[in-house]
Amino acid sequence: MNGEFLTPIDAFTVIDLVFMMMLVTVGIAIVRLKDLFAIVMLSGVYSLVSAAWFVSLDAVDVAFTEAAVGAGIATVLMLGAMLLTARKAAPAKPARHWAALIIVCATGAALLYATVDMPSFGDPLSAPNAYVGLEYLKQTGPDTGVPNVVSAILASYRGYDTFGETTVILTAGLGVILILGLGGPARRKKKSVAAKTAAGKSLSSHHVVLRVVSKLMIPIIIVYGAYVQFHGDFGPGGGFQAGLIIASSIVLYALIFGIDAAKEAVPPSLVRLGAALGVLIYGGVGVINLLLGGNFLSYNTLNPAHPTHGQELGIMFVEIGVLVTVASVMLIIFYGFTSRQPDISDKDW
Amino acid sequence: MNASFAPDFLTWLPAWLVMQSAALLVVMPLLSGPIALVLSRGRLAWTWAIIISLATFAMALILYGQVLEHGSVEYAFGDWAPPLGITYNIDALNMLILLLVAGMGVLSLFYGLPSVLREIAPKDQAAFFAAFMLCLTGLLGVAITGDAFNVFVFLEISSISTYVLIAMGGRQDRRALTASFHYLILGTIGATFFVIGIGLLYMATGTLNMADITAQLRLHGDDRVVRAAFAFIVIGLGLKTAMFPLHTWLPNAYAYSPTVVGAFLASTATKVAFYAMVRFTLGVFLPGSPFSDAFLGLVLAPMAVAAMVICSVQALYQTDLRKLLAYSSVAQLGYMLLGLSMGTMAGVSASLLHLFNHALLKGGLFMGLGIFALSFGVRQVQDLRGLGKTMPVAAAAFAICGLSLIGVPLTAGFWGKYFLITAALEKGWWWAATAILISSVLAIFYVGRMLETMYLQPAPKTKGRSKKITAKAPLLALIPLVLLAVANVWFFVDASLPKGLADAAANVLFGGGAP
Amino acid sequence: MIFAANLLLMASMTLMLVRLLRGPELYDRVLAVNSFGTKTVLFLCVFAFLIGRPDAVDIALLYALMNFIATIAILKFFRYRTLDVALSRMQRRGENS
Amino acid sequence: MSWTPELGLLLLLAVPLTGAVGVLALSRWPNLRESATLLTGVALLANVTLLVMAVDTGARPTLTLINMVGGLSLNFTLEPLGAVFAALASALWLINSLYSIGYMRGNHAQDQTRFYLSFTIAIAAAMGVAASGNMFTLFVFYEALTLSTYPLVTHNGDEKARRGGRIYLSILMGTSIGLFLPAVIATQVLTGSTDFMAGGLLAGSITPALASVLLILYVFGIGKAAIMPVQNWLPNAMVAPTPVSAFLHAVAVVKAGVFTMLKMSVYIFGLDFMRTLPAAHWLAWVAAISIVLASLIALSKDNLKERLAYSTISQLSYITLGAMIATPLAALGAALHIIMHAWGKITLFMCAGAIYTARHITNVSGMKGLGKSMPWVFGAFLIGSLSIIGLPPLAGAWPKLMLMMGATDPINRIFIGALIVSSLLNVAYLLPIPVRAFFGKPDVKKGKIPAAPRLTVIPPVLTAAGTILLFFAIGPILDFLRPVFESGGMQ
Repeated sequence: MNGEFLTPIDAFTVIDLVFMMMLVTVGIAIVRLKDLFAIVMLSGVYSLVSAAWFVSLDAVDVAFTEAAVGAGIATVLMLGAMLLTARKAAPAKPARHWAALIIVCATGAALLYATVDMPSFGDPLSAPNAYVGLEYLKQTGPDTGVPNVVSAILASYRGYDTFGETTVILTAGLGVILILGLGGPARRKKKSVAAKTAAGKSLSSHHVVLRVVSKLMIPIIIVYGAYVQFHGDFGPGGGFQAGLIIASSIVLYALIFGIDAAKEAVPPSLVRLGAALGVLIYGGVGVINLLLGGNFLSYNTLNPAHPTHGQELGIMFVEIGVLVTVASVMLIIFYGFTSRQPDISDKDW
Repeated sequence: MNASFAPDFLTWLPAWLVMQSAALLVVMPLLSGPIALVLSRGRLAWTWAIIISLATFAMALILYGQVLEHGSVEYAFGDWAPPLGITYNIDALNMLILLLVAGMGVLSLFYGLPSVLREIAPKDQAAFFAAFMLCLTGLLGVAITGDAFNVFVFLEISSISTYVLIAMGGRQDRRALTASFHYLILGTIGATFFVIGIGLLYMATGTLNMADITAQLRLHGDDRVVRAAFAFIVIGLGLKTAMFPLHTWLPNAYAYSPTVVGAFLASTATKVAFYAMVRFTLGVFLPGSPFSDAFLGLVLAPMAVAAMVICSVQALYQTDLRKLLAYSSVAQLGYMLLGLSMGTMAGVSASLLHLFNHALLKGGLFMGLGIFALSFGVRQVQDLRGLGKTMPVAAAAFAICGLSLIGVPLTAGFWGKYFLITAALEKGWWWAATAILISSVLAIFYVGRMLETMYLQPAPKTKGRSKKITAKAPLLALIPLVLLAVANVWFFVDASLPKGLADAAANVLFGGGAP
Repeated sequence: MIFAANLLLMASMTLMLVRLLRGPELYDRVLAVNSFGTKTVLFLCVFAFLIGRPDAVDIALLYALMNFIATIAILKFFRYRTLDVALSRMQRRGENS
Repeated sequence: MSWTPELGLLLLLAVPLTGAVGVLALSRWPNLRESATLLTGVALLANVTLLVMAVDTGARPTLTLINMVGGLSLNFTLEPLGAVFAALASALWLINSLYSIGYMRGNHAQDQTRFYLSFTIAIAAAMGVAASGNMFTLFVFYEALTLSTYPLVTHNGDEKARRGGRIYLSILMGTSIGLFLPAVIATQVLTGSTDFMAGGLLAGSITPALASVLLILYVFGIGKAAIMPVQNWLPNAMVAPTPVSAFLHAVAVVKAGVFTMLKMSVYIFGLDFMRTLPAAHWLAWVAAISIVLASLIALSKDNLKERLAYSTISQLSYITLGAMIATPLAALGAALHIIMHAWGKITLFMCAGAIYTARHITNVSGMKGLGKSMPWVFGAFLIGSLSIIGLPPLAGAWPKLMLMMGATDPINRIFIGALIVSSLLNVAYLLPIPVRAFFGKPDVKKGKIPAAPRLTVIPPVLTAAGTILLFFAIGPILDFLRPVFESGGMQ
């Protein structure tokens, strides 16, 4: 302890510990609070902290995803969900508290029990670092030509898992379509005229700054999304994060200019199609590989002469598929939540 | 299995198709989901789903042929060799499940059209079939894969689509929404436990490929991380399997979901989760380690017995037909878990055989109820009155499946119980055999009550709808039901297919020489 | 030095966290969240220098963008309890009521 | 294609099942439908006769129907005991079919197609039981018999019938799945087969303690043998129409039960082994108590069919008793009793049905003075009663004699007492009925006395005549059965 405190490892450990304490504090606060609005904000903070922590743990890609999901779109979607329910959580039965506490304690005890035999943090000889992980680090360059090992693993080595995850996202979107609906297309004619006149009248209002800034921001966000998409091979990022970012830009548009305007720009039918299309693009790459004589998602077949070019090409298309589905499903959820009338209101409680 | 049985149809087919059948088996229904969503017309989407499900079943048959010929099949995605990439590994154990799920998928879809047209809003029908195909995909994907994390991914596909499908019963009965929500909460906890378990396993072994995990565990030995992983995985999958104290989601979920969903899930979903449990407890973790033996014998077996007895009693007291069958399902899962907890080849083989038969008979029972519900709005036991005369064919098929549930000889259900008792006696677990018998006797009562009401009580003089006339069940729905009833008799007479597969599967797990 | 900057940023994050948890008004919390987001962005930038990986700056940039959207959504919800109507029309509605 | 014993075995099942299809196909034309039933009966009887002749000449036809999984098979082997049961069931089934036609039409019963359909399936199941070559096959057909007779028991469809049916099904299925099945499985696990073997499959291969447990499982698991305390289904099943009661409770179901009991003791345990088991002795006591108790209960019943039901319980336990005493003579007596009791009891049941069809009288107390208007019916009833009591020259005399002769060991002598007490009780509860009918004064004189349909009168007279015939035909029957108990019966 003495004197060695400022060696790098220990210094980072301090940062890790502080973030961990913050996470625990925020977590407990979320459990204890009843005000759903405060909980939404706290969960936003939770993901900010965890993303920062992930960076300090050197898990940049995870932090990137956490940032894209937790900070922006998740908050908006949770607010959308809140619109459909009440402001405050209903009190739970005490018996449930105890049951939950027992389960949580048992789970924690099992995890603590396991920690004794866990490899120490960062141990280069531990199984995850020494075995397949090391193999990935060695092989990614020659096999795929992609500098970012994480991208190579996600989109190529374990590309089939990513295909599955994309399908999970589509399934979630499908669930929203089936249970909540998309709220139909934009309420056109009359309403849009009304919107225009309203827009004209409110020019003088103080929202004008916001609107102008947003109009500036939206293209920047989209360009940034494109950067994340295509830079994914080199740095953190990829189709999933890019999809979230692009969806966020449309959410921002909807927040400022109204859901009808957003639906005119990006109609629900298009979004529905997009959700399906992304998975089809991803699977389509696999099917093409099949037709070219390889196994499913065997990108080498795309360019047999230069397998690494084939890999790069395949990863690019696959990431586009992910982008399309993710962005579409996020909008499906946003449309589904926001264009639905609440079943219950505060007065019901 | 005998190689001389290998069907020569493999030689007629293009080699390419045979080689890719493992991938196509899952990828075809997966891609058909989004396409069905785009088709956006109910009947069109249904036709499409039927075509794909038939093709999927054909792929399962091709794979079966390969398994018969080679014993096992491996398919590497992206042509990446196992520890790096994801592989599908098909052996007798998952072949049984694949055949079952693919077959039930076809039957359920044929069965489903009339009820879907009735129960689901027209604008949602295409999306409904898309969700159905994704559910099928997820179940197939869990069963076929040889990669531990891939199990999780496909488990999620099947779970999320299942939540959605169950919630679609909300148009008939709003309670479907709470049932679905309840399942969602518990299912998510289960999935989380499962993924924690996988994470711990990765921590201990550094690999995700199941066969490789086993190999690493053999080198690495047993430690606390592995034990914790075992416990997390069993509990996580236990929630999905509706293992006894974790089954609370199941009765409502089955009772309020759309009829076709109830029939499909009852015959496949818990079975696939149970398969995953068998695969992990005996196939991935080293069988015979003191910890896993203790866990199976001291934790799983009592739970299984409790499920068999307590849930059979609960089934006795149900008035809602689908809940009755759902509780009976939990009890029957107890049989399967009991066979697993024996940890012997005979026990596992018996429980897989019971799994197969139970899928056939429970699917048939739910389909029968669906037909009755479609024609007469039957929900309660007393609503069955007089149906023996008004719908003779459907009622007879329902009755056969019911007898099979009891385990009467001349029906397939008999074999599962027969071999379970044999396995229990061989292990010296006379108390387990007793529990099986008690539960079977209870089954006589709850099945008997349904059949008696159906055949012996006169039809009520209903307002408007007269039950006097013989009602025509929708033919499309009736055919799968009758097929299942016939299968229930056929697999008594000639149980060599399921029994052979179950034996070969148990052989895979216990490694008793080449299959 | 850079490390000290990091620690200071974390200290101010902790202070914001206290305000967030203590409230007392909902508005205080909104402000605290926004400020916390800004601190996180700064932290990530500084930390990127500390560990010598510019990747973290990408994340900071992403945060800045996302936090903007989230803050607008929170404020809109806070003020009007809806997300779907255009802000310009909302203005009128707010004045009339 | 010429007839061979193996083909005959197949026909045992094929003929009634074809008949069932015929009944179903001809359901719209009652006369044709009944012709199909009778034709089936005749064909079956002819087939069985040929088989009996073949078995008599020493043939033991064997047929493996299906080889099943797990080393099990549906396997038929006809030996003398089975041949006797098959002959009995098919002969009485034909007579009973005639009677059914009269009864069902006389009472304008509903759902007659279902009735005849179940009836033909039931006889197929009984034939399967008779010809089973192993315990597993027997168990399968035993269950099939339970299920196929359930619609017959609940035929009337009212609340009472449903209640009776519920008890019938739950006791029979409960005991068979809960006790009989584990016994079969245990047999399979212990010996690797369930085949009926001369001298006993289990003999010598398991410890007496284990064998005793198995024996208890078997005896109480074979609920159709109606040993107390699993007898309650039998009186409850009396809600069925009388032809059903006649057939089920005199011939097919109960006799399938005691037949199984006998098969079990001869071929699974082996008589020699049985005699060494203490459990067998105690079970003999249970049987003896059943005999006496059921007779006493019969005495207290006024409803004729209920009285006959308890009488059946008592008489069935004779057979169980014989199987448990397990001396060759006692077992032979038990086997004879299967035949002789069947003829006597079916006569009584058919008479009861005839009385009901003609007069709608069910209680013994209401039968005073009926004898004059129904001389044939009550005459047959008298003969049947005397046969049950065991008076020569009626069939019932032989088995009682054999049973008593088989129980002369000091340890078994007490059972002779039980048999005598029971015979006296038989006299007390059976004889008053015909006596009162012939000599009592009718309560109310009615203007017109309806006659019983002819088809309900002829069959009981036939079977009553049969009881006399059988008394004199004892020689060939003994010769036919003796190999079973002396040399094991199987070759």
